[in-house]
Amino acid sequence: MDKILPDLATAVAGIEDGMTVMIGGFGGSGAPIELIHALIDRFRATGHPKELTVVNNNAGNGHVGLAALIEQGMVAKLICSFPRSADPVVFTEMYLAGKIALELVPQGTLAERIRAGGAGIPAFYTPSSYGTDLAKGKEVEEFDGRPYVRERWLKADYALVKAHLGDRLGNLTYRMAARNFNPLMCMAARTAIVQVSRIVEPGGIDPEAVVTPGIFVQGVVEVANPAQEETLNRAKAVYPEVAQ
Amino acid sequence: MDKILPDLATAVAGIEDGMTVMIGGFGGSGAPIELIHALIDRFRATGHPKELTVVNNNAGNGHVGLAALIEQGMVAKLICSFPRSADPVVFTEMYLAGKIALELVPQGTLAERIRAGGAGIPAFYTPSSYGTDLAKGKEVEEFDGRPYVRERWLKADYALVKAHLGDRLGNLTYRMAARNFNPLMCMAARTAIVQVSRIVEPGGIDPEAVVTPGIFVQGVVEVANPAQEETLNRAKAVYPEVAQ
Amino acid sequence: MNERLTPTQMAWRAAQDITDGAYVNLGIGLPEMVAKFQPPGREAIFHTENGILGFGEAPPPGQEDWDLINAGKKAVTLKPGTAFFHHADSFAMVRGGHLDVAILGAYQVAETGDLANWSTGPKGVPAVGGAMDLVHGARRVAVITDHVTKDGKPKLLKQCTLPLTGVGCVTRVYTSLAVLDIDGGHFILREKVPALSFDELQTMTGARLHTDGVVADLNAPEV
Amino acid sequence: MNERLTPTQMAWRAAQDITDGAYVNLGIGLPEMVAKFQPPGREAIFHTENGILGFGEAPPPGQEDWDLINAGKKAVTLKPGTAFFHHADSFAMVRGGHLDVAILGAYQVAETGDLANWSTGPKGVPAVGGAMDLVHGARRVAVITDHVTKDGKPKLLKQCTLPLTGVGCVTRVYTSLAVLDIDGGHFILREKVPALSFDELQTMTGARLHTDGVVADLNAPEV
Repeated sequence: MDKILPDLATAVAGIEDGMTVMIGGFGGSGAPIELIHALIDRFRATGHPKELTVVNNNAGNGHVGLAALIEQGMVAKLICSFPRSADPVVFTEMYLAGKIALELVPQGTLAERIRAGGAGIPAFYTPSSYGTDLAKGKEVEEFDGRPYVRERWLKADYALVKAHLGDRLGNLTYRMAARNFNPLMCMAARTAIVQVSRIVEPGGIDPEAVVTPGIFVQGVVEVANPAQEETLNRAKAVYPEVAQ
Repeated sequence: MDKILPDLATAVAGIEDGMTVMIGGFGGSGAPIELIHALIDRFRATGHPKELTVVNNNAGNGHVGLAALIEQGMVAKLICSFPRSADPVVFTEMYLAGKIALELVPQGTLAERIRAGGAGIPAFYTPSSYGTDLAKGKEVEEFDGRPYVRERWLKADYALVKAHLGDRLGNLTYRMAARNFNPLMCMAARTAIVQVSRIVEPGGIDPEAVVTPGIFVQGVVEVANPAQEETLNRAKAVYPEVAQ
Repeated sequence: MNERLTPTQMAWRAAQDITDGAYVNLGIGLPEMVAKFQPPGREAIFHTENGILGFGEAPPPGQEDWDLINAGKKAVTLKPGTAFFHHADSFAMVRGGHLDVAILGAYQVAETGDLANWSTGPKGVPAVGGAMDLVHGARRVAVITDHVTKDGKPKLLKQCTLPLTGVGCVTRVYTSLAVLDIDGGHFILREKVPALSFDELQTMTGARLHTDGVVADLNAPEV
Repeated sequence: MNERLTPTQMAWRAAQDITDGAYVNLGIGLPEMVAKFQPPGREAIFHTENGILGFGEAPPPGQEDWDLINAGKKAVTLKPGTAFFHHADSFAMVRGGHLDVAILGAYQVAETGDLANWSTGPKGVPAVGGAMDLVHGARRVAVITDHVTKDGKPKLLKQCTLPLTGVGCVTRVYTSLAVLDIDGGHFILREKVPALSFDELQTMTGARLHTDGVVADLNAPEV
């Protein structure tokens, strides 16, 4: 069994128009910048994929990564909890112009919906959002005298994920708070594509320290020294570069 | 903050008659034998606690650990998935004599109900047990054309848990498949008491490899070289020893 | 030429259908033996409910580590790439559709795909374990079973008479006499031992046998 | 003697109520400052939604590691005993009732305990983050807020007019002028700045102020 992919272009080749794509990360930490940029490269070369539904905690920052994906017009709908950032201009302008749809989900509900998608739980109840605009149209039920809102699972065709170490079986570790939504998205996607900073041999990750067991992963591509969104934004980077 | 307890007797001192107690382990692996035996010691000295509801995957094996707890008559009800073992005579006889109640739960549903208890999810839907006797009386609903059974969370007053390393903040690691239900039970109990093979200083566990973060743990007691149920049973051990 | 397959041969036969790279859960008892017969060149990855993925075979007697066991409480070993996880993650793998195959034992299987394998009735102590989760989670649920009970009664039926484990979940059955698919509410006979005619097999089966193209000979090597 | 507390002083005041060993989540912005004012001898453990428990203060500029940030995307540091976990586990801590205190900002708070802190109305881009989970999970939900808006309108009201974050969730409010509990559908005034009379404070509050025993002076050191 060998899940290692030769390059970023191959890694994102299966994503088609209209698909739902989960993209890991919380702000810039854990954001798979190189995978996202490879998807942009493909779109600029072929016109596809477009009309994507993207699931991410945020809505991008600056003009790289998720913000760049949105700026290209590839994203029809965003499912997220917090579409604000230090430099949210790309999403904000497209949203206010009605060019991108937004489904706003409380952050804990977003995480739990994704886990539920991966765990075969089609619906669950949470106290979060009860009595608020975000619970409108959702079923409410009392348990032990407290009201709860029913939420549905969230699944995806693809997940684009950033991890730290990975082996050919798909076992993964993450780096500090870059873990965030990444392990959940591996679970909830039909095809989870992971960029890792380093590929190791099976056994190179302590079996006790595996965070994502390989069963949740379909493809692994090595990106040594991955870019940090925060660093790119401090350097006012734009993707693709204007010269292109 | 120091969650370290001086001894096993102190560790189990707060468990009262009628409480629900989750006990970790899958068969013997991960079973907190010394904590269970300390609870038996207390019962034999004071007559308490009794009328316990115990949550465990199994129903004990031989005459040590959970089987011994049941044999003492301390357990009024058992919630478990698989009350069979190599030597299930203790539970079997008491169950067939009507001296202990049994709530049988599919193993995955048991795990998910415990996690839900720890995660603030009062109810969820699962395909497991649909159309079977174990779904009787439970709500059924279709999602995306498939029927699912609604299940409730499971919480406990106490959890008795076996881990490998622990620090004074309650951070834990486990040893191989002895992990099983233990991390979930820490989450779902109001008071999680953990026996660890070794106490380390904070920082002695790699922050990436912490399996149970300390927030889920209320007490830690060191039991170096803990007994293995399987080894005790192969030696035909009985607790307490007959001489007592 | 086999008159009937031994349990070991049934496990061998089931193993031939496991593809390279498949994630597989094997039930306690007879199904566990399937792992021994992985065809050369194929690497299946085995999952056990109690929180191990990618474990290896049993250790030599005396070298067991009782923290490293499978769902049947038998000792297993580590392999490069093994991963440990807790029970909720383990059943997320099961229920979430991440397993390719689950192979279980059976008391009875119905032509509807219903399975009964956890309770022989109201007497005794009931025990279900992970079976009710496995039958709804794995992409393919197969069963290994003798074709008939010890006293000669059919185990493949129109309807199960014992308490169900799952409804409409089994898609392939490996018996001591035949290999059958379940599709559209029918048993489709794929292979049978050459010693028995179709009609003879039908008399030992409690539901109508259908065919769809060739019925191949079921032969297994001495294993 | 304070005429009104600065934001830093409000954070200081809130910090005085955090007990030793408490698990605490601090909202983005002003509440984050609470961590700086842990009274000597008390060790609170801070949780951030993005998957860290027990992190330390901000690193010196230039030494940030952008994989080690808090929910406000600000760099933090490791401490002995820090633990990392994924987002589902993080919100299991929140929703499961494992946090002792969550301290949040507010646009409006009602005497019923309702909180509005995520949306100023239909214009602009809405963003909710983890606030709706935090208000239902932590055992104690407190708010830090100016007593009135920039243009002098009350933020403590009979009813919120802005979209709600949660219903009946806030139990303590730290304002620039007072400390209040919410109990039984009332604001109970516990402390007020000595420069204001009860009646003066009442005119700046959009719901009736109640008392229950002594109203103490609210004084904060220069911090």
